Amino acid sequence: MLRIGRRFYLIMAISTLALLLACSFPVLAGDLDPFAGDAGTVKISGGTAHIPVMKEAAKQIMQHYPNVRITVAGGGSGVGIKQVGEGLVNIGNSGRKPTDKEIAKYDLKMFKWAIDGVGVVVNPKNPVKALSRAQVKAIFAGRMDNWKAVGGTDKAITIYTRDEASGTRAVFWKKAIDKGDITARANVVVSNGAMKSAVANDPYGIGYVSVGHIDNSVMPVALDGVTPTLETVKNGRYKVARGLFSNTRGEPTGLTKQFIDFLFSQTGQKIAAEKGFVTVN
Amino acid sequence: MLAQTSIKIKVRNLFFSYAETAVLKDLTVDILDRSITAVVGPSGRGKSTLLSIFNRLWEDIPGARMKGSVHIHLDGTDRDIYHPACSLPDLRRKVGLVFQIPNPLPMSIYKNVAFPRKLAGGSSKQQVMDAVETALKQAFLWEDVKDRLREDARSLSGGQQQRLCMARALVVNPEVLLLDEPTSSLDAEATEIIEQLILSLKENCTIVMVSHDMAQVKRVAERWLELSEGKMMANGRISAPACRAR
Amino acid sequence: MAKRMIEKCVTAFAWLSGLLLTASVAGLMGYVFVKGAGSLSLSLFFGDTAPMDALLFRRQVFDGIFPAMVGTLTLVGLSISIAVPVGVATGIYMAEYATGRTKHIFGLFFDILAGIPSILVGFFGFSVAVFLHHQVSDRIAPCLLISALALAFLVLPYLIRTTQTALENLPRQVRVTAPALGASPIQTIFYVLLPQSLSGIVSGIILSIGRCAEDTAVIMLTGVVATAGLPSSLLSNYEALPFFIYTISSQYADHTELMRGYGAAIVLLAICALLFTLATLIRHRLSDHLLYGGR
Amino acid sequence: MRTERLVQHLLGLAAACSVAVTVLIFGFMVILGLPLITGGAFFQMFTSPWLPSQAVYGIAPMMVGTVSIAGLALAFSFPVSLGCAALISVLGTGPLPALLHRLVRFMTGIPTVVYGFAGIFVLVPMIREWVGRGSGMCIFSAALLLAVLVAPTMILFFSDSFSSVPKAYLTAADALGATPVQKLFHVVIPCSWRGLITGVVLALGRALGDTLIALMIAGNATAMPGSVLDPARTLTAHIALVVAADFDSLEFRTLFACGIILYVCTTLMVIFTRRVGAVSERRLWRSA
Repeated sequence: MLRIGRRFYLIMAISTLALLLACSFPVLAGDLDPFAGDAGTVKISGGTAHIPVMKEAAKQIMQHYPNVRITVAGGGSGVGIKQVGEGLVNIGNSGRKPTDKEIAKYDLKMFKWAIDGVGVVVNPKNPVKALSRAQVKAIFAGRMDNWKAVGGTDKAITIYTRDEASGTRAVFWKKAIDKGDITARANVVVSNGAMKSAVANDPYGIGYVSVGHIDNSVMPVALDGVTPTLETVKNGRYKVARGLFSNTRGEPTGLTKQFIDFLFSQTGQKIAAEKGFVTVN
Repeated sequence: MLAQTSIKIKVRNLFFSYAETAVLKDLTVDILDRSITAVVGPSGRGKSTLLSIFNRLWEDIPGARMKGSVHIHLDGTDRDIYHPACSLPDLRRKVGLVFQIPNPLPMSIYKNVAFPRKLAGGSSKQQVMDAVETALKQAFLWEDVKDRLREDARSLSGGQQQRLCMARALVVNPEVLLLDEPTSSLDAEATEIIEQLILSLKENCTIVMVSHDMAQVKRVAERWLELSEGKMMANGRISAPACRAR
Repeated sequence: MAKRMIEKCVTAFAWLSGLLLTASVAGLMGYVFVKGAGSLSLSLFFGDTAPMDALLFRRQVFDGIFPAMVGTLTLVGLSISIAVPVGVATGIYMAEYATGRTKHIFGLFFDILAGIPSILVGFFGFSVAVFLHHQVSDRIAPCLLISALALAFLVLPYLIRTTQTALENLPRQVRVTAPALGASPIQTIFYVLLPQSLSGIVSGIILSIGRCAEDTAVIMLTGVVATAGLPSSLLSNYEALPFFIYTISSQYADHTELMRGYGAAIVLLAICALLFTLATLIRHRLSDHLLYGGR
Repeated sequence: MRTERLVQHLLGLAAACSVAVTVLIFGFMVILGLPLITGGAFFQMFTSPWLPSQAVYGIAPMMVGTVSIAGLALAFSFPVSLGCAALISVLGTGPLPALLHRLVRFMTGIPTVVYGFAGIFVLVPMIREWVGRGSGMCIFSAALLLAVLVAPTMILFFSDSFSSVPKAYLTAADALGATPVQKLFHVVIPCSWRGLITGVVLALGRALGDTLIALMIAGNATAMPGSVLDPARTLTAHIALVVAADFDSLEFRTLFACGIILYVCTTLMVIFTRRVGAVSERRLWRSA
């Protein structure tokens, strides 16, 4: 315990010193990337499905160009749209298409750089592998509250849902359960990551998550016979799909534009594919 | 002779109380210049209070109240020390006070003695050094500490600490020196030195001291003032058998 | 006989309570330590960046908690440097100048401020940021400066009270020494009273640092983000250690990230333990030294 | 003399600023929440449920969540804290009680987020296994963890007031042949009831004001909880969850209602503890 403390203080001491020196350090020479020689900040917030891609893109850019700063926050699609509209951030991500009202109010420009699905997931220990749309509706409305009813063990169902700002929730609500009720007894989690870890830790849990986030810690459930995967989303068989949008207020300029261009570049699209999304180019 | 009979402190119709408890009632007394006056009496009769009235150190005590007037002859003029125009720091520099328990500040010996000069400001480094040396000599402490002026004052013995406090009071050349049972926390040997010191200071200052020790009063004081029932028993000029007045 | 039984039961209950409390704390913290011990390595701090490059800010750190630590450090430094002057000055005012009604009412306000849930302080910071964004400049948004201000408000009452208590607890003898030598009130405060009560004030400051370092509720409303790199300016977003732990706890993507969360929890715990020990030492050692002399 | 005045004014200014902050926090909430109050929706919120799909934004479930989590936490924590305090100040023998005292003081320095982190990975799975249904994130789990969190506040306050019972009383009881337990019940506790009440109220304030434990452990469901094994959302967690919403929306406005309730409650508690009169420096140990 003490050793860490000492190390920490050493770091503190050095970092304070370095902070003073930092300004005078020469900028690393850049390649032909459009970010070369740029300095500034891009603030990003909103959709949590986007976060892995945003983080990776930020990492790659910032590692090469330390003068460029990209901050990534979550909050959900609603937050992203609101904050970019208010000018609190440069890019507001959303996992749903902004409404016409929102577009008009804030003069939003939308950039759809990937396609994603929203899949129902359960714990891998759960024997239930497929559900009909009616069953999913009944479960999320709280009318069906035992796994036995859908062919599972005799255990109560724990429902996980997202907060109201979530685009994933909006898409799920609209396309998977046809704007049906989601019970207020559901546990509320604040991001796709949190949804995944919640269901991964709960043998009797059910939730819905961005298809890009599905890995072996949770199990996707086939909806009306179609399992949500990258493939089924890509070929259009899985219908609960949505675009991943990055929105700006007005036409993007400067660093913001370069960042969005980067998302559409080969490297950017490669990142999106790696993180489990369907690319657009 | 004339100088010795002039009045230094003039107290008229003084009343004093702490919250509900009256401590001094209608006290009127004159204290003569360059004399040693002892204030005696049972505990709780306001002996220390009387000293604190002379330098207004009681004023921050909640509930304390005073009535009456106190004039002290300072800088050649007679001053009402409770007049709003009277500067408190000035008064306290002219009327020094040494406490019952030695209270050196947590700093070096030199800094302790120089502290009041620093507070007053306006002296050069050399002047302060000279003043400190003079004060320490006056307080019979110079020989003990001249080689260790940078040491922490609290490393001194009790008697030395008390002499340090005397030196600290003397360094701004006070006209009146108030001593609140200055030897009560000391042993016989240290007490003797302090008593000699007090006698030697008489040439420059008017000294008012509180003491419980009648023998000490007889050894040191020229007059005494007995506070009992909040009133003055012997009226300044000492008429009791132990009188050593000329 | 029944009396003996009661006697025994009560004593047993007391010991059991002690045991229960110790066991729960030890269980919770022990679990974090045992699970997280393996994650303590240089890569926990610096990810795949070379430590020297990171320390000299030549390269950004990803997948390490270094930016979060620097963020927390900057945040704590900022808020403490805002809170200490105001807090200590207010404490001095309360102890030395305020009297009667003023003192009572001010004291009430500071007690209320101390009692306000931290999330409300964060919410206040957020509302102020949005307000300023609309009214003053659209460059202002929840950011490092807003967080630092909000945190400063959070620890302000603590600083006020420790300063006030430290000053008020000084014995009267110390208090009258300097005035008796002709010191003015200000001289008395700055030359004698403050130095004498320094240990109390300093340990209060250190505990406030701990409070700033561990707080999560305030910063999550006022500008902390998941990824920001090192804080670049007062108006930028930043990362912080407690928020990092909070995010990881609910939305870790894989085992590596979870382990980083454990590592961060241990580091934060260690920092707070260190600050706490330091404060305790200063309170005891320094006060003995200053007030009662070198015995 | 002029510098004297100047410094005094500066100190006074600092104090005024500190007071201003307290007032501002309340003022901001009231002013921003004003449309709500004048619109009449303010008091409706306290009784309605949270049904965003029907545009009903009430915070009644959150109020129940807050009260039940804090109340349960206190119910768990109080007996244990009383036992620990008694052990530390009166009943204990040997070196262990002093060690416990030190541990309790140290507990005040443990970050809340670390408690929450450990809670998610230790407590929640345990509760889930034990209950056999649900996520393990419920009022009960949150209250258990919160009980550990508020225990130091109570223990330190209790043991302080136990220790400040005049020695003479204890000696008198000893002289009459009282056992330690008798001393505790007949002398110590009757003499320090003010301290006990104050300690409990302070701990309650701390439990009501805590955000992170509830946010991480309680499940954040917006339904009115039916049992302690149901997930619930507290007012504080509600603020943290909804703060990111549209600033103009009605759901965002509910935050001001939450804020005002919390502010008023804690203020009342502070006034109460000041009335009871056993306020000491201890109250500030990581309160809020």
